Amino acid sequence: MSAELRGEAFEPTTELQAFEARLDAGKYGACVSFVGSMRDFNAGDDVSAMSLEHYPKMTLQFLETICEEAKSRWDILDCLIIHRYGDLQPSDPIVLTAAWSAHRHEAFEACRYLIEELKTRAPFWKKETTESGERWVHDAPSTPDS
Amino acid sequence: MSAELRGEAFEPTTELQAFEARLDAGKYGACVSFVGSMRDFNAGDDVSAMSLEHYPKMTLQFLETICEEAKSRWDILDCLIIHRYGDLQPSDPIVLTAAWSAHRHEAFEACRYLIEELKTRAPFWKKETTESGERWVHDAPSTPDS
Amino acid sequence: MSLEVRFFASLREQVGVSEITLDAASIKTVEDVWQLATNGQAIPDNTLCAINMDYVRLDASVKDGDEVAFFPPVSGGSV
Amino acid sequence: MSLEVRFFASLREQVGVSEITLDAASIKTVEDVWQLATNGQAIPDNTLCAINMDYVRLDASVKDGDEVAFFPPVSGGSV
Repeated sequence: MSAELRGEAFEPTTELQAFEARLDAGKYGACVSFVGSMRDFNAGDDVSAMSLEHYPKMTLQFLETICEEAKSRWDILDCLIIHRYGDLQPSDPIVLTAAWSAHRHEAFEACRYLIEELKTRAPFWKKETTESGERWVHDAPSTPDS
Repeated sequence: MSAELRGEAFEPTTELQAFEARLDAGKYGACVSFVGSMRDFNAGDDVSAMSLEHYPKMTLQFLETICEEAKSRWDILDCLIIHRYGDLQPSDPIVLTAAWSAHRHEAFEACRYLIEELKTRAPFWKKETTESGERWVHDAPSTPDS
Repeated sequence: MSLEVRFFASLREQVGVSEITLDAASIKTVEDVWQLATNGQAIPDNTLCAINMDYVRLDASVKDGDEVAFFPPVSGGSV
Repeated sequence: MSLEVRFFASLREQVGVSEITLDAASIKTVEDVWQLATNGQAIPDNTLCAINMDYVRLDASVKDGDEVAFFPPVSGGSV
């Protein structure tokens, strides 16, 4: 089980491989992973850059907590969260969540739980750069599931 | 959109990276992927090897059809299926399904649709080697979501 | 009427045939194909069948040149 | 009573303070902390607060040594 914050760009596939190498191959039959990456558009506007602010101690503790919750709620072997902070460019990976289990149902449910909890409760704040300047995303027009 | 059958071992993370390189980075914000790999146990027994039979033309056509169905049902940019056949060893990847979209909900739903349809309807038949010999999985004691 | 018939997996082993070409005027349905290709063996429960790569029922009609396949329940692809 | 107070994101910019250390005997609740740290500014709707990394409500009690944080709704992490 691992939750990490990264100040530099990361490559999700490399991270998945590295983490999987530590698992007991043959014991899991399913891995579900989610990668959220930066789009070059949001709420109808082009976005050229983004800065992601966080509250280091609280954010990391929160990510660790939801990993523990996922492990206690579903029969999974392991799970992983890696999350960026700082300055990002379009197409940069922002977040990776993944879960490994014997069967696919648990892996899907746990992976989805991690990203839903992270999205709705983790202390991160996005500031986007658009043609009309910078804006905090929580002040921007919201979209249902952006 | 791509559906492929492979007679040799494949590395899911490498395939994901190669496929993503063809997509329009910045246009998708979410990628959900599922990797099913061979366990060394099933239905209470140790499994030392597996052979996966298919019906080449029909199986490929079926995989292409469910990719098209996923694209018509959800607002996704693209999706991918790669599936092994032939002789496999424990921990070998069997199947990769993945979906890319602007938002996470569509990517999760489409990825899950691909693997559920594949699992329940695609013409594949598993023959396992256990300590007591070979057995077809459809003849073995079933588990609810194995 | 000429038909290509294929059997897969455990059904192939039970019937003892992988592929067979039938050439008979009397065949109307998929079930007729089974009878002729297996010399009248009973059809196991849950047998699936396809004509030209599409799932069909046992009472589906066949026509000249069709590829007819029989197989057991799928056990495919993943966990 | 000594408290570390932190503001994040748009709230940090509005209040004009990133971190401040308070040392006052009169503080009882998180809302008291806000009042003293911001010189009585109004609390924006939807402001979130935490004591020692746990989400709490504005009427939660504080004690000596606590770290109190204020921030806007999270907009985190993914699509």
